[in-house]
Amino acid sequence: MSILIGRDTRLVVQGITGREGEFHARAMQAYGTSIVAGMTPGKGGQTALDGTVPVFDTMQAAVRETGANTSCIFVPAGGAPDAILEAVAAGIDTIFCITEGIPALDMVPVVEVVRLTGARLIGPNCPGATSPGQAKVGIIPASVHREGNVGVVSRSGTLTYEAVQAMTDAGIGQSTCVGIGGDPVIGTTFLDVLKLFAADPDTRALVLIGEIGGAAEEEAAAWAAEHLRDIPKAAFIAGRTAPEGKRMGHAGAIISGGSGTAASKVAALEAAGFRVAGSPTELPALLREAGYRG
Amino acid sequence: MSILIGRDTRLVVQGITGREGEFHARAMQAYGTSIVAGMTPGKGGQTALDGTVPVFDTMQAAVRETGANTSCIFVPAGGAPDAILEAVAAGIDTIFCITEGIPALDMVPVVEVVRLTGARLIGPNCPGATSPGQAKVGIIPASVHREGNVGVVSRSGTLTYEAVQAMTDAGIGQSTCVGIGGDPVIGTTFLDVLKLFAADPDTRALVLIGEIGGAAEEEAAAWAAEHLRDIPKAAFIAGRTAPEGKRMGHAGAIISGGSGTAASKVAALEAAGFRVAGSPTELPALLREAGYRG
Amino acid sequence: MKIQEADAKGLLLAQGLPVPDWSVAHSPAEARAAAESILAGGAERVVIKAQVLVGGRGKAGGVKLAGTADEAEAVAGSILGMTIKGITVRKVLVAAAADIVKEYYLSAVLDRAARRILLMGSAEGGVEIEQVAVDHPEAIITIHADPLLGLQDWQARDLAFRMGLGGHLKAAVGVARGLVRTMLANDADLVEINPLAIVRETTTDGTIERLVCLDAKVTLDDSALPRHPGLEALRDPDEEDPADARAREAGISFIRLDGTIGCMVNGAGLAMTTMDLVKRAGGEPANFLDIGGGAKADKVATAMALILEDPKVSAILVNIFGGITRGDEVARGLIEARARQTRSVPMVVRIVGTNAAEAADLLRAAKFETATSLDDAAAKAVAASRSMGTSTGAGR
Amino acid sequence: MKIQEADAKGLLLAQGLPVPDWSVAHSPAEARAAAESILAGGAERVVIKAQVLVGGRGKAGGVKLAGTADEAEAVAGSILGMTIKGITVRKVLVAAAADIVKEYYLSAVLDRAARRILLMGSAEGGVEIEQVAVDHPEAIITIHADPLLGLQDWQARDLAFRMGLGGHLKAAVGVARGLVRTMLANDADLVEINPLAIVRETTTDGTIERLVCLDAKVTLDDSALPRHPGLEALRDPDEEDPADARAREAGISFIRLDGTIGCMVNGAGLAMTTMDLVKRAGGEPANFLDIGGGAKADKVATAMALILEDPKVSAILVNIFGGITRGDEVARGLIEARARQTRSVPMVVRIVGTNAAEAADLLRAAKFETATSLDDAAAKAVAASRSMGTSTGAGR
Repeated sequence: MSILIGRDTRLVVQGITGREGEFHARAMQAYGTSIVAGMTPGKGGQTALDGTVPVFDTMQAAVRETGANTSCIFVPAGGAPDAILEAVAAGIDTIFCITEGIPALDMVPVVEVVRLTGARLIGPNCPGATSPGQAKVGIIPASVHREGNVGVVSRSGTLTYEAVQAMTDAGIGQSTCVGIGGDPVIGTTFLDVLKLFAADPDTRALVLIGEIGGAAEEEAAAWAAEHLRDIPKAAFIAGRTAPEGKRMGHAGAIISGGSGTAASKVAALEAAGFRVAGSPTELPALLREAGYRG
Repeated sequence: MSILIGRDTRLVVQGITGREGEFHARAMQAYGTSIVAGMTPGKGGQTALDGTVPVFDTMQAAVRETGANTSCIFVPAGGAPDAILEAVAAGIDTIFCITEGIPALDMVPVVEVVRLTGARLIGPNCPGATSPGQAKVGIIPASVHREGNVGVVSRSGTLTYEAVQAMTDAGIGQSTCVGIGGDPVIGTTFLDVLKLFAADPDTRALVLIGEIGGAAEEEAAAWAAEHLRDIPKAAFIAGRTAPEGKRMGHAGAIISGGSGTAASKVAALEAAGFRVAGSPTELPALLREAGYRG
Repeated sequence: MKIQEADAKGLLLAQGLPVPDWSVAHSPAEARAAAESILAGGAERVVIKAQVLVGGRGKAGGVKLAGTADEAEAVAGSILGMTIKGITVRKVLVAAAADIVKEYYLSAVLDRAARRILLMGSAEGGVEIEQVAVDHPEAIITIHADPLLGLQDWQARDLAFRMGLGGHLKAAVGVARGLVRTMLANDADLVEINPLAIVRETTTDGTIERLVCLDAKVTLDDSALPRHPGLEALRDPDEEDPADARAREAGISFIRLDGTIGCMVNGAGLAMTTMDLVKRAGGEPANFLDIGGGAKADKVATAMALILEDPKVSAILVNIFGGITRGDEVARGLIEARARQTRSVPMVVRIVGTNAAEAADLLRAAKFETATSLDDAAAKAVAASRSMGTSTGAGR
Repeated sequence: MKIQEADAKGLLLAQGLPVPDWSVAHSPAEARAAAESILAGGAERVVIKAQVLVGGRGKAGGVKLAGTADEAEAVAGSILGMTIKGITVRKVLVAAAADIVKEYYLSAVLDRAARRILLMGSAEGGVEIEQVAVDHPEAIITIHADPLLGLQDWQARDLAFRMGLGGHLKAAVGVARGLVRTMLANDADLVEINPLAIVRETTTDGTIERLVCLDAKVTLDDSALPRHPGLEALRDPDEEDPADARAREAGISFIRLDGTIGCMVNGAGLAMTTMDLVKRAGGEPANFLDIGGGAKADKVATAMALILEDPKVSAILVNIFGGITRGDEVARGLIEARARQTRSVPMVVRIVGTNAAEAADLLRAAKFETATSLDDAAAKAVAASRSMGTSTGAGR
């Protein structure tokens, strides 16, 4: 088992004929992900990935013709909110939006529509998710993964790779690794992902990788304290040494006042039973200390 | 029993300090309707109807302080869509909007929000509803009613009074009379009201009063044919002699092509078991012919 | 409210839609000048179109081509002054004749049943969409704009692909969004482009094809006119019956018909019912007239004057069911109106509901003929008209 | 992106908000001229405010009143050129001093957690809202604008009543809606009015009270700047470090800090982690630098130049986890940058992920010091800095 993506994933890649879209679609297909369709307005009737994937003009057609249930969006920022809404309207359950640089206010109505329709949006500006051995959607390098039973959730891109690589190197595999994205307005939060992991029988330990700014880690920790007591948990928070009031890239890590600091996040996670690492490389050892035997 | 309003109705009148609002609120109160609050921004803290009704600045406050569950709106057209949304947000279940002259496109998002939240909006541009002997909300003259068991639904104002008066004069009382309003975009249709009547044990016969234009009567008839077979039903359609292509007042009665004509409505209603009157005065006799013994 | 093609095009242009240039001419000389300028600009021919608010002007000969300024003047001369469905043509639109590759239909309309804006498109443009709906319903593509978000780009693309406009995708999306924008900006019930056309144009870089709006029809929501003061100016006085204008200004809904029995009623549904019952009693209504809710004496007097202006009217039926409207107010208005009226026509008055008793007293004192039931009132009015009809018939 | 008060007021004014007139002066003489005109217009005093993009300018003496043109010139002279939190004041805003009856606070901000626009108001205006939040959290009124419909009138009224602005309801609703409009029109993250004030004004009809925006703060969403070309012009070159401008143009996130170890990383989270590990290893990072995804050789060279410009930098740590970014591209950029660099600083390079093997070959051939684990890389960089630190320390 896994969360969000797995053997049942039937993926449509929105923007498959673009440079990024094609490159990563190829990598996903090579990993074994079932890519059933591509979608680029005006390229309907063509094929992609050496003739293996039909391309459609509209999501409606892609879903109708191929039964796609998951989408991955590589559309430029100007068109990405529309691409998400098109996927929702076409009945896609799980939508990964990789696109970065979407104006934050554009996402406000989009996440509301997603919420109202009951679909799930991961991102935007996220690296996607991998359920090792089953499917990979997005841009996380395949090489960092190993099959296993630890659920990983992170709001960073490359930091996730670093942490997952450390686990894989230590022989600890993952059930699913999810990058939720670092934009101001995102579809799926740490808490949402923890809830999914809690319901997944094959996820037997958790790793949460956070950053300074906001209160999403604290919110997730509060829930975990109540609902995920008996599962080994480790975490890492980036930005412990970041100076207050400076904005560290568009991850949106802003420290204001006493909330959103690394200290408050670490305290909340430790109170919830997470072992908090000083470096991503310590995560495997902490999981083992917490009782994980995977 | 009754539909929409009854003994449990706790009414707040939005725009109670206006000329129309006050006049009709007084008539509703005189009928026995429980008016628990009035609402006019800037008049919070005052009272209305000779000190019997507290006035609030916001619907949130009105509902919190009085437990109002129903509202009746007499706000001018420019502010009425906002008044509906405020009532919805405050948790009002049933909203009657009497206001006429609201631009149609203003209502498009409003009816969608009402739908999404599960509230019920009657109108706009409707005369309201009366459950004789229990409560009266809106502007239908109290004198036309009589307690009884016939459910009446109409999209006209004064034509409704005419029809109800005819029934009352013939000794046939009503469970609830509902005017759904004649505007292009309304919250509650004939069909919606028929469904409510179908679930009301005290409604034992039905009268539907329609007009040329649109297909709402046909839609209601189709449903009635399936779900309201065993109940005496009569109907009247106004505009049998209206010339094609002429617009008869802002009831929005436009005949275009073959649909929406009086003939098509009469045919649909007769097929569904309605006895269709040539004059409103014939309705009582037709109900009796159909087996009504109230 | 309907507006002229030229005004509708102006609204589209204001929203950035591709509408080729046009001029409006009120005389053959103006049409000639417009044609000269267009032909000098490189156009081979001009099209001259009657500006009237009724459909079918093409069939009626109200749309013609001209290849020279002389011809344009002559053609304009033949169209100006002609009568189309009872409307005299007083102005024409002059534009370069397009080199049409293919015609489409596209409109945005308020769908009352769905309570949303409906976009309707077809690859069968240039013909009446009602006919397409009958002959090839499958050729009509529809999509509802989201009621909260408006028309989304993907919806517009979907529509364009299904209409066969995939080759002009960006332009088609722009037009579809522009129609909805035009609708929202002006509170229009309908914005229709027929034909929307791919035309061939010669530029310095050679021949190109582009998508343009060759005709435009817009109807406005009367309820919203107060908040668009600029749009009220588009009302065409040439095509409005002066009686209609007076009724509108008084807040009265009034439609003149062909019969002999004038009707004054409060409420549109009851007014139609009254007409139905007049007809059922063997008479013919002379008009539809709804004095609206809460009518006061002066409004009643105006309504009476409107009815009496029609020489065909040989009897009047007043039917008022008082709710907001107070019966005594109406009675006073009737008495006042009768005092002023120059023509003597029998009148049957029925006033029930709010303050009906006071009304009855006033009417009795003023010796009006009254009725209690609506059926009775209709029968009495028809009878009165018949007796009058004989005399007026003899007088003719 | 932060913009100056005067520019923020311009954006508010464009949305129809009540903002009293102002002038911007770059010299005491300009300030004098502005004051003369304002005083001639009937104002008793003018206020002169330093235009800097940092808070606390009032406390720092950057906001002063003047009663005459002479005084205005002198006050402007004292403010212009002063340093507030490291920023030199190069311009001042001059406006009529308001006769304030009561001050309020009102802002619209993107609430990331709720994923909606949050309106935040308080009757405790004119002071720092952060302080109000600590001292009297109950004095802060919040309401979320509807994510689909925007801020509704009833929401704005509710806010106004709860802020105690019921006496200026219409004006308060107008301001609240205007803030949201300003936010949406410009893709702002924050639009803040502090104080929003009821002021007394003398008109020909006597003294009136009205609600006005006396200060304004707007921050813009950097992601949306490409679609607002006009707003890019509001970026204040006076307050931007030239290095920041170059980083921005190259698409690099760069923040200079006080340490000695330059960091070049791909990804903001990994960059912060790298800084954390440098500190953990006993060093101090000289900067935060995220070269972003898919960085090419020239971007790497620009990043290197930015780091080396800082004379404090005594060692460089490059940490790249290739995903979209290809390790060999980064390696080539590093080799190229080193060839051009004038200052010799030890460098520790760690490249893993996509094309790491090719990168390793290139780096080995070019004799770079490399590391495999991040902890190891941090330790090596700190060690290298320490050995350099002694020598540079001696050189000072």
